Amino acid sequence: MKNYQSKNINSIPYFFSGFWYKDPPKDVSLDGYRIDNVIHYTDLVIGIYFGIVVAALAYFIFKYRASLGHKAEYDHGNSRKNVMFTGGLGLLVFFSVDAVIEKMAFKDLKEAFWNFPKTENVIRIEVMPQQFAWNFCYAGPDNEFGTDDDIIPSQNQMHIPVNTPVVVQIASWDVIHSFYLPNFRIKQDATPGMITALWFQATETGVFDIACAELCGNSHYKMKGFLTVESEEDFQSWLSENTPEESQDDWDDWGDEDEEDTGVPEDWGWAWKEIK
Amino acid sequence: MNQTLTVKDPFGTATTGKLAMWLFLAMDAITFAAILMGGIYLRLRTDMWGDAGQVLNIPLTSFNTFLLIMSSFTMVMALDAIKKNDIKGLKLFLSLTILGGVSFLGIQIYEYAHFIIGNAELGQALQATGLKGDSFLWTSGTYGATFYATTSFHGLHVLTGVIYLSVIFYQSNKGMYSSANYDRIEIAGLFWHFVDLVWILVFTIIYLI
Amino acid sequence: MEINHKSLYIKTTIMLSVLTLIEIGISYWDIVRFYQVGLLLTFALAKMACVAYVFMHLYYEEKVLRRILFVPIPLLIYFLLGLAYDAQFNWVIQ
Amino acid sequence: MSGHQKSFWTKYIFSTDHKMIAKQFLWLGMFFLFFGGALAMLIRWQLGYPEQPVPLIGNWMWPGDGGIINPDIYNQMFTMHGTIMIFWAITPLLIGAFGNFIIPLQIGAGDMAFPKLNLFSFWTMFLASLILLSSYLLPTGTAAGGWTSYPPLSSPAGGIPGLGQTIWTVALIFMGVSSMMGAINYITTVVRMRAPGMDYFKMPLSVWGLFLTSILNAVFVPVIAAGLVMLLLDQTIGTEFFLAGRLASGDPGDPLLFQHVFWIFGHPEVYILILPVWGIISDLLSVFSRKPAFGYRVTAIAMCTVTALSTLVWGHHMYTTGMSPLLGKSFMFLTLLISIPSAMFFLNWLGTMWKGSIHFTSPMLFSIGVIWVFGLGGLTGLYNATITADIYLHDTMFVVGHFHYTLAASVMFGSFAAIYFWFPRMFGRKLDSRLGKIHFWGTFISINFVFFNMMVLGYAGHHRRIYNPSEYSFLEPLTGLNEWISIFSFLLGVFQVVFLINMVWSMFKKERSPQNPWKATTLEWTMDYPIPHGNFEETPLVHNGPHEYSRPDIKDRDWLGQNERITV
Repeated sequence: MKNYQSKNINSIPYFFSGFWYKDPPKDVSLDGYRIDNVIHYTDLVIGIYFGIVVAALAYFIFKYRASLGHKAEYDHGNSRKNVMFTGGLGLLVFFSVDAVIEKMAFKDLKEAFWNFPKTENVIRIEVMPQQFAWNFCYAGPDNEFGTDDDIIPSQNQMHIPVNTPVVVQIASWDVIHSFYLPNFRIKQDATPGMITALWFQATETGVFDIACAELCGNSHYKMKGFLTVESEEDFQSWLSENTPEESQDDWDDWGDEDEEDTGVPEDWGWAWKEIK
Repeated sequence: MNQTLTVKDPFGTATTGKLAMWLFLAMDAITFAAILMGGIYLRLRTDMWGDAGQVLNIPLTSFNTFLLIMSSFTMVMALDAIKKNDIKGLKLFLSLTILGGVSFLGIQIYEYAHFIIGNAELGQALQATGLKGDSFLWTSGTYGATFYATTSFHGLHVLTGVIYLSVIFYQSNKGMYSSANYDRIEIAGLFWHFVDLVWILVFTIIYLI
Repeated sequence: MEINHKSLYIKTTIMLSVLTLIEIGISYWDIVRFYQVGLLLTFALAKMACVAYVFMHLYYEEKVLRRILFVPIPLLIYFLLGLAYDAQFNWVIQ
Repeated sequence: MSGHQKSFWTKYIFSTDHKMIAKQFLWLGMFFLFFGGALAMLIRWQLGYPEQPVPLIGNWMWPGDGGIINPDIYNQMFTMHGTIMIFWAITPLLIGAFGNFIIPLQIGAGDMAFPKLNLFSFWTMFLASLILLSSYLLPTGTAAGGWTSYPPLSSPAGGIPGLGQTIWTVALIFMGVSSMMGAINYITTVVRMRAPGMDYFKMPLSVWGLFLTSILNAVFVPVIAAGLVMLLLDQTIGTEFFLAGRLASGDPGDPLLFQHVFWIFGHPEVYILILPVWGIISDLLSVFSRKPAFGYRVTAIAMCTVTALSTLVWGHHMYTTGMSPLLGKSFMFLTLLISIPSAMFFLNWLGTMWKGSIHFTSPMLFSIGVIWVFGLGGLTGLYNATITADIYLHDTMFVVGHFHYTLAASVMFGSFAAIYFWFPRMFGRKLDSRLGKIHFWGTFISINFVFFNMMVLGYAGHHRRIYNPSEYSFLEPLTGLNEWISIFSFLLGVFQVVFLINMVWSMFKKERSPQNPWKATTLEWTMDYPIPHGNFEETPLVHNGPHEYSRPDIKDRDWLGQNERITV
């Protein structure tokens, strides 16, 4: 059972914006539907409430307009009945909208977004954005980060196998960035000096955009990465292509002082933090 | 009809000026609280923080604390004097208060100078906390930044208080105050006691903890 | 306000000085950190209360003013708890 | 006081009269409203027609780039748009101008409690404006770190060249000082200067809104002031409160601390801006429905509750920063609690119109407009309060649309309603109602199109603050919509010109407005125009609540002033 609600309760945005209404990017993740469902449920209920307000407004404007020559009723609305009525409606709104979405959100967080996979079969990636590019790091053959055999592919290229949970730990190199995968409905800030984490699982292959969602300077808009979701075999062969060759390291830093100023060093990476 | 229509004023006899000063002090307290909370937050995130007495000179600062307490006492005595229409007493106690404030500032400047010039001993103490260099500056990690931000902000308050009290002193020299008119002295006193009050917290959090 | 406040002021001043000395003593005392911080903060609060109530005449002001001035304190504690909790939570690269 | 001879300087420039200071704030706010609006048009041009030369002014403004807005300039634009609109347009307009103008008049006071402090408040604000604008003279341009100005980006190490950020910080500190002065003044005025008989629950709701705003100002502006001082130290003398990672030289600070401090202030700031609107709208709906405000006490208490709750929920701006999960959950719960009191006074607005006798004047149209836009803005807040939905929607155009509904649309409509309503008191003439209606409908339609579709963009994944949306493949289907939004936002700008024309033209027209053109009950309508320095010839006595309309025991008219007594 994937859905709480039927999938297409998009009527409210559609109603207002007509043919300009746009779908979100295609969801290719295991848990993205949960976010869509929360949004759709909220769409539906607030649509109903706002509809009631607008209907009431329209009715009052028509019925009680001054030109009818009637006199307004002298009513302070302070009676116990009225106070109970407004209070009751307030509580009704709270329990029908807020309590429900809170419950849905907590359930989703517990089951998916904050429930990091415990199994062995997990791809672990470290992400270190810099102004204005994405750096990725894979643990390499020894499955440990911060060692010599870490695989650091070329910038902005992230590859993951399909149908495998991916855990990402993020820390920024310079200013605050935000790791945003629209197709996976996921976003996590990258803050310098601090590691944050998220996980997701792709359900389809393809190439998707990675965007930076937090203002990080004048080329913020160009800070674009590519997430390639591919089959397990393709992924493994891509990894082996990028495995660093032995004894090449000593020559790399030579005479590269200028680049050191802005870019991340060749051998970046931190020991993987255990997720509680 | 006039008798039946009154404004219920829960603040009683407090003058409007006094209310405004209390309000200002509340806002000032929140500013201090924000800076101190920032310091506490940063302290919880780092190991490079000196323990009590390791870097900062506690005996000297304790003397400073004592100075502020005494000047608070003389301030309240000044108010007591003017309430009894004792202008001489007012002037005496006011000048003592100002003297206390000026000495506080002098000692603080000495402390700063000592830190900024630095010496080998200080360097060793800093090394023990993980900081580099022979002098303790605002660039010495978040510890230095927090120390200087908090104490200098407080020092600015003392300076303001000294200037404020000097104006009051000048006015009392001109005979502006009497037992019937001492509201401004009370308000100035509130500010001065507040400076003392904040120092108690700053001293405890920055120096002792 | 006819009472002679002088002796009260002198007593308060002595009290503040003594409390300060005790505080300094505690800061050199080698006990569990938690108790040390707790004790120091308690003494600081006691001293602040002395200054506010006696020197700033809060004791003689109307109740409402006192109450209003104490409203921000729980708020600040709330902020502090939030900040402290968050400060302890995050992983920091050392 | 009034007998004194006044020179031009003491009357118009360094006046201590709250009404003159209110007008000064009004002009300052209007200037920056149009300045910020112009920036918004340019931003929309870039988003609608990416990297095409700006028509008419492009070649003159940026000859080096062939009239194209470059990314640096673009970042500066949205930074200044946000800063100016929040701190230099809405704050002076609602709190500075209308706070100053109506608080003393409506509570029956001669002036503010501290007229000189009021004067200083305005001139500090003016100084802050000059400092802010001076950053445009820098060769490297003004601040470009967004209105939130998160470090490390906003510190010199963060990559924004020049002094722009520093000047921005200094200007904001001055602005904060001005706000604090205002807050002290307003609170003491409301507490102390109320006319005999004016209990707290006889104050008009506008005064309630402004009073609560001042309290929030008093509590939270000091917090941001402290944060900004720390930021300024980072920017100038090299401390490292907020620097970490590569940019920190020694022991790192923490960028998250600034976000915490900023949002501890920032969330209440939203309510600082909206509370006066709620108050004004509650009053105006009552005036033009000729009916007492429905559930007056409930509205006032609900507003107080929202004020109290708003102080506790800053963390909902930080769900994606990696804040601790427990904090996230409690912030979500507290945030959602706000919907109960909001729903209550929202219903009271509808209740006021129910069985009323509604007159569709320009202020009333704008008030009804507020019900619409605030309803949408408030309800869409639910998405952002939900942690899961916010993971997707955070930092997208959805957020932009949402807060423009609550802040820009609601606050602008509220300000316009207030200007249309109190213009006769300020300048002695009524604004033209035909132009007012054109202004209303034009603004209403275009503003809804613009901001609703911004939410649609955000739902489709469009992240905010990007210079050129065509960089991303998933944003390609949105090109047409972006262009439409831009067109409607230009239209929105054009309709504001109608308002400006109306204002200037009405101010100089011959025909004077009657003393009480709207037949309102509150005290500010009880004296002739121009209102003298000192306002009331004799202190008014307040016998009635603020909304005595259509009382059945009065036959010849349908209202009863607050200072009038029925003699039976």
